[in-house]
Amino acid sequence: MTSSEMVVNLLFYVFAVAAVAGALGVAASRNIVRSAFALLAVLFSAAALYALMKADFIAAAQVLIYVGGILVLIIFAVMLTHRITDVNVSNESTPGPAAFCAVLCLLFALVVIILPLPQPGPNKWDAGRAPETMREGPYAFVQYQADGKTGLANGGSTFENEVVVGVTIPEDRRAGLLRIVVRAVENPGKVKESLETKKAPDATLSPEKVRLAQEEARKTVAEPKSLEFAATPEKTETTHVRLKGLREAAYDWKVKLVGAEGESPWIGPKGDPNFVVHKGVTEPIALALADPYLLAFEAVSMLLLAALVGAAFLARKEVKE
Amino acid sequence: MKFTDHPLEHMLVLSAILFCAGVYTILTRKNAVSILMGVELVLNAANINFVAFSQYTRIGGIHGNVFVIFVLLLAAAEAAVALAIIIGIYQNFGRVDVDQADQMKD
Amino acid sequence: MNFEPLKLWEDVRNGGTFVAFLGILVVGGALINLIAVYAGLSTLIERKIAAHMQARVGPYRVGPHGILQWLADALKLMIKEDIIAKDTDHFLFRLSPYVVFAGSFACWVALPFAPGWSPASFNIGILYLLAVSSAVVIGILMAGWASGSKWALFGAMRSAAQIVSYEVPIGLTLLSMLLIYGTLDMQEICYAQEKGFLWGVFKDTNGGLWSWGINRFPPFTILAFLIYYIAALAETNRTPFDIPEAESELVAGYHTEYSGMRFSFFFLAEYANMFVVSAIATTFFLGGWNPPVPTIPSYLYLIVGAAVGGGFGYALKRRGFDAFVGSMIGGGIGVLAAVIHLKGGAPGDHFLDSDSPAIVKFAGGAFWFSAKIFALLFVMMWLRWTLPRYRVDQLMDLCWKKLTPLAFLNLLAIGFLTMTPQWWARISALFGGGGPG
Amino acid sequence: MIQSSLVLMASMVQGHMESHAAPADNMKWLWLIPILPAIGFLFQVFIGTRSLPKPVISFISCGVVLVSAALSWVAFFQVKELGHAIEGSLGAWIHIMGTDGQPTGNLGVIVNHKLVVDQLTCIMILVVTNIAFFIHVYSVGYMAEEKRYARYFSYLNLFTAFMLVLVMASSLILMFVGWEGVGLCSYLLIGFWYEKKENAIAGMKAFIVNRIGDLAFTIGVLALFVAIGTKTGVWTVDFEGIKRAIHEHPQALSTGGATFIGIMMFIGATGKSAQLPLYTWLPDAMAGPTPVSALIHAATMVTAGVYMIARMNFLYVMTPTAMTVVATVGAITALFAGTIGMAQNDIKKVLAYSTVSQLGFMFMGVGVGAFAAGVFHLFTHAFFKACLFLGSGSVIHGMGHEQDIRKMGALKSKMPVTWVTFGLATLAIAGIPPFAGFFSKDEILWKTFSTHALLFPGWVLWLVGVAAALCTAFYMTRLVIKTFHGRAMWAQASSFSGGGVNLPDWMDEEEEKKREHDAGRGQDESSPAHNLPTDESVLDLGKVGKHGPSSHGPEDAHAAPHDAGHGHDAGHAAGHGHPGEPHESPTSMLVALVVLAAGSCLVGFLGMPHWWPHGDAFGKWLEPVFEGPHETKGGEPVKEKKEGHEESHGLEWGFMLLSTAVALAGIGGAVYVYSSRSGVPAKDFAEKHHELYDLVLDKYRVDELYDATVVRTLLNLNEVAGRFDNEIVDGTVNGAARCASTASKGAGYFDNEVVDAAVNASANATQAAGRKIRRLQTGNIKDYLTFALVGGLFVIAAFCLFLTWPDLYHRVFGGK
Repeated sequence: MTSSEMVVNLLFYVFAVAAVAGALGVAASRNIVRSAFALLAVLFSAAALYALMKADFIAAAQVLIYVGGILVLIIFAVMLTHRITDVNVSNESTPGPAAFCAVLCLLFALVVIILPLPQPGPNKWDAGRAPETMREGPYAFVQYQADGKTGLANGGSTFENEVVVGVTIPEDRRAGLLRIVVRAVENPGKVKESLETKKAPDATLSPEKVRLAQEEARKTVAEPKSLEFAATPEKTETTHVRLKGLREAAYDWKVKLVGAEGESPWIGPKGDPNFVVHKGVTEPIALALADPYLLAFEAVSMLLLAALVGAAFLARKEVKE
Repeated sequence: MKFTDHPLEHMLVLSAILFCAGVYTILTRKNAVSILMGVELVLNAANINFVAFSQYTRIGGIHGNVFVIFVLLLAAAEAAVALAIIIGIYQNFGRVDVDQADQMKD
Repeated sequence: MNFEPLKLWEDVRNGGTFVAFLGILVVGGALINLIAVYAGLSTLIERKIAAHMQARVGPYRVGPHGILQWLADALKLMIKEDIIAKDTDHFLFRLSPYVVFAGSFACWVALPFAPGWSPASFNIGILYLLAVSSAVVIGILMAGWASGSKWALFGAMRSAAQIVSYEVPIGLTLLSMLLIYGTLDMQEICYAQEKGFLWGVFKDTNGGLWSWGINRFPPFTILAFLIYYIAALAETNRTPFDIPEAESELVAGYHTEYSGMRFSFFFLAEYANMFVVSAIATTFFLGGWNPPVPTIPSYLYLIVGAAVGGGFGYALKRRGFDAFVGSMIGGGIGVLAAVIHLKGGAPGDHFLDSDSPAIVKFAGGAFWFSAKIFALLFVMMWLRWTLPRYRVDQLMDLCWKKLTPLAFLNLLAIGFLTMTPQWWARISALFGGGGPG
Repeated sequence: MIQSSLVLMASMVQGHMESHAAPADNMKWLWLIPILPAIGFLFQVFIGTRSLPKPVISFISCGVVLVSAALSWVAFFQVKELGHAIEGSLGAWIHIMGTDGQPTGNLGVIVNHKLVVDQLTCIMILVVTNIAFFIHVYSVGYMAEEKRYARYFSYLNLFTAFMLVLVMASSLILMFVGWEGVGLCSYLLIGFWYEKKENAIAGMKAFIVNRIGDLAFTIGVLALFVAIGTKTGVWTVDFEGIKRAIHEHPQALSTGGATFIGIMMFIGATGKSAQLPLYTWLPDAMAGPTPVSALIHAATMVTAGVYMIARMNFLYVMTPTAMTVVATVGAITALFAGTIGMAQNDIKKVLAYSTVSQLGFMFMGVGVGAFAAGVFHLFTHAFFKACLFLGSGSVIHGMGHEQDIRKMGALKSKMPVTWVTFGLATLAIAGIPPFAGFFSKDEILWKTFSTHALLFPGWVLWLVGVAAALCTAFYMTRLVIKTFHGRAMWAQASSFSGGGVNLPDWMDEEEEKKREHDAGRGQDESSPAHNLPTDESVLDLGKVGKHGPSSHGPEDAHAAPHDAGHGHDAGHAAGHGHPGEPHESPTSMLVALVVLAAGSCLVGFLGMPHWWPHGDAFGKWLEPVFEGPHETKGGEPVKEKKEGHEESHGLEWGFMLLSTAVALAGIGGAVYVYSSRSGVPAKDFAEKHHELYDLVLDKYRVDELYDATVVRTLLNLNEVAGRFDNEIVDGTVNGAARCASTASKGAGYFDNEVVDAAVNASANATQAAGRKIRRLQTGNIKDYLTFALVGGLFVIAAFCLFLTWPDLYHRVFGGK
């Protein structure tokens, strides 16, 4: 249990408690303004949780939009809809017991679904987490995300610069094995493309021109670095090696078995880049928004425009002639 | 039951709790604005789920996060329009009590 | 010791030693003290400048030339009785100053003080800043509401409205600059402004002043800077837009009921905010920690530096400016010459080149970064005692009817310009020619 | 359509080829003869009636007939020169495909528009066209004041056309067209003055009686067609075709069949030529204008029957029985009509009955196989009968439409020409030697006496014939005397147009008695004055018979015009301005009289006895047409009769003298009775044999007989049919209507009660449901949200159950 793990746990519980407290504050507080500010707590802790989950862009967006935008609006609404005079804003509510127990059993239902019951073993969520085994000859390769438990899809992207890799070596090969060397080689093809040349080579650009651009892009990046990690084979069938300090790039990884009699050739899973390391979640989201979700993005922009105009119109103060 | 062991489950439970709190506020509050807050709570719960799934599962991918962005945007739009309506109600009825704004019932 | 605070956080995440965690605490503490001192000094400076503008001396009694006046103020605030009115919302009343301060303090963490060094490196630098600065609004509202009095509430709502609406032009201008840099990380932005002489035409030479953001697409980026600067003023409730403190109408705005230490927090937050805002300005428009001078042989620096410094000093003297101010300016120029000279080395070198030692880079970067920030602050203070106050509707009108449209157009223009290389290539491809590389 | 037209074309070609094997080419101009009068008719009808002045109309109609006559003379000379028949065909008229698909296959018949002019037809067309021309000229004068002048002439022209078609037809069917056509024209012309109901009814009576005859005739024709067709496989209605078929297959037509056909066709002939059973229409036909009677009811139409039998001689010669029937009926009719003629007081009635008896003579002649003699008598009769009728017409015209001979007298001085021509014609009809009548009548009597073709010896019919001849002579002379000689009865009459009632007192008492008696029983010669038939059924022919328009007509004519003013009546009452003195007719009428009188004098010599130097020109002329009668005894066809004829030369002379004696006796008797004793013996006879006299006066009450039998049964049948129709048919219809209405009422009820009820029920149900569900819409947002939540909860619960069911089951119940 490393310090970071302890820190992460600590942080999670802190923010979780804050969120729940805030939520209960919103639900139960008598004074509406207090509940508004309780909502502030919830929003901030949610942002913190996102950060914890390495979705930094989303955390920032959450704070910017929710706290800066929506909460301000709500507070404005609260103030505008109460005559300044009545300071102690009563927030009477109809404490319907029915609603309470309905909510309670709803909660129970949800929790029953979510929680894996005591006995360990693969529950329904593990399916999503189990690593993808890639076979190459007698060997099987798996790759995990930084936490070592969540599988990393072949060609998937991770937001931390650490990846755990596992190699299963059949019985006979493992006999005289001394060392396993894992090399992570940067895959220039998928180098961090700046937005300009991200698109497929532009039809209008002449192929020669495109090649030049890519060549030049490759040149600018330092010679594709490769990192090597050595690990001693474990007793169990698969030996796990943690690749640390990865740069923000696309990596392919190969494994070499060093035994007494000699070294085996470099073998590794197929797949153009095995995995891509992103520093933050901003760029993938941007790429996603630009490509598969472009239509949705534009539609939402239209919606926002409509909402803007609508809200302005609805909330206008009649100009009494 | 450490968070790092079952991060996804923890997150889901937390979002469930937030969700239920949100629903409870929606159901029991008479004040329109507090109902709006309830809605915000529900949306946040959903967002937490989105990010959790996109982060803690292999097949999650970026889609969860993208959806969160959209939810944020829509929440903003929705809040704006809702509050405009609430202010409109306040101007017409003087009170923002949800119960007495039932003129739509014929 | 690998004094890379930037790395501390990664160590923590990567399961580094407990020391890393401690490191963070240390940096935090240092930062808070820095802010406190800076705030104090800035109050002093502001009062001195205001005075001198009005041909008076300003605080003179405490310490030589009133240098220690800020300490006296701070002490005063701490000692004063902390009154909490009866029908205030106690909890919120107490909480609001901390929220406001937290909002502005959190911004400092992401500022690019030196090349490769900022308290916490963020991939989403500017977005984080914007996000966190919006917390200030919440704090203000909370304060306004909690203090229970009508004036406070009105003041709070007005200032909140003002801050919220001026965030739009700020966001747009920063967005337009982001189009040029293509990254959110503040460090990267500064790095981007290092090269590109003569408006980014010569990509490889250190353009110095010419490679700054403000000069990248001259007319538009300059306009962007101005819009940003004006909006920033409004953001921090300064001078032309300081309606909240408008004594005549709203007494002291949202912090009327506050006194003592809480009031000092508000005060601290305000100055911190000023600093953050101008820091962002320098990062985006004035090249962050990049020296203004293009890489020219160091001896030329010396000559030019001396000439400029002398002329400046004499002008001030002649204008009968106070000796103090004159000396300040002259001294600054002298330091400038020294630092450049310190680099030495072949012409075209730059103290920020990769091979210069870290400490040099840190010092130079920090110097230039803070120098530009103080310049901007000076302008703010200067404006405070020159411009009359805006009415609320004029304020809003300025924001929505003038700044925001301009910002949009600017964004459009800069967007076009940034895309020209591609478009130029595409259009020329259409006509069969090979566009510029 | 196309297929049938193709067949038509083929048949025309074939018809053309197969038409008469004789090399005569197809003389289409023959068709002009009948078509010209038809064109005249069309011209009159469409143009004449409206605008043309009388002279133009008369010129056109007479002209047309004149041209037709000329063409007939051309045809006559053509036939005379060629020696064989000529024909003109316009192509196929009816073409019925045989059932086996061949044009002339089984039941397949081709009827061509073909006219044949052989020797017999020549005579007929000459008679028809020439006499018609003179009658047209005569009627120009006679109908001068007639209002519907053009219409009269159009009918005459139409009649002429149809008569020509009848005689020239090459096939039975075409002849039948002519047959019906003339019937139509007779109806139109009889009922020409249709204002008076009697004339209309007379017209209808003529038409209907003819139709009855035609029915029999049609049956005969069809039987003939089918019999020949089935037996010989030759399906044709052409005379030539039939004749050839019969000659080629002698055994084809059994004598019984031939008899049946012969008798049926003879019945048709009796209808048309007014023989015994169906003669009643001819006396009534006198209601028409006199020239019409002259043309149609004396010369042409009535002779159609004789011509038909002459044309079908090859058939009749095969069946002695049919011949016998014809002959006997002819003889009886001759005698019967003759007796009635003696008692009639109306000039036209007398002539009508004389026509019937003369026709009887013709049928007798034809019946005994002397076709030539029969036709010759027809030929001569046409002349003197036309002359007599025109003469009576001129008398009537002169006397201001007075037709009762008892009111005439001493017209000799007034109308010399009429008297002379009338006298000559009377001598001719009576059978005085040099005149036409003698030769033809004598020939017939001789042939009747010497015939072997009948079932019984010929002399029986000969006796009857002689008696008839005696009667003829007697009544013709009576007529002449009462009309032209004796006291001028008309002088005493106060005014011609005076009512018949106020006769001068000098009239002998029994006349008065007779008149009252008449009024009582209506059987005086002025015919029973039955009041008009009350019931409106015009078709009640019986009634018509009773009040005999003709016998009564003129008086009525007198009465009617008087009370209705001058112009109203059919027009001839207007007379010649002053009703006073009888006067001679204008020259246009006299010309016709003179010509016809000359004709009746000279025509006789055509039929001199054969042993006379180039005698019997007529017989020789007709010889190729007729076959000799088959001797009954030998059974096999007997060679030409000629040989047997020479040796009994002397016998003929004797018979000729005998018949002349009979004629003279008749005339002498009549002179004695009516001029020397001025009609007294007639009166004595009338008183003594009162019933007999009345019987004869009433025409043996044949009309009444018919009424009682045929008409009554028909009417009863009508009643029954009417009742049947009303009760049963209407009954069923009303019944159907009733049940339909009840059914609809039921359906209506079902619809209202059941269907509407169902619809309303559903409507109410939805409304009720709506009211309950409405309560859910509280308008309170929180309620809605609660509902939403509960719903969501259920969904989630279901989902959870679904998801976790396997695990839950195992956890709870263990296993796996």
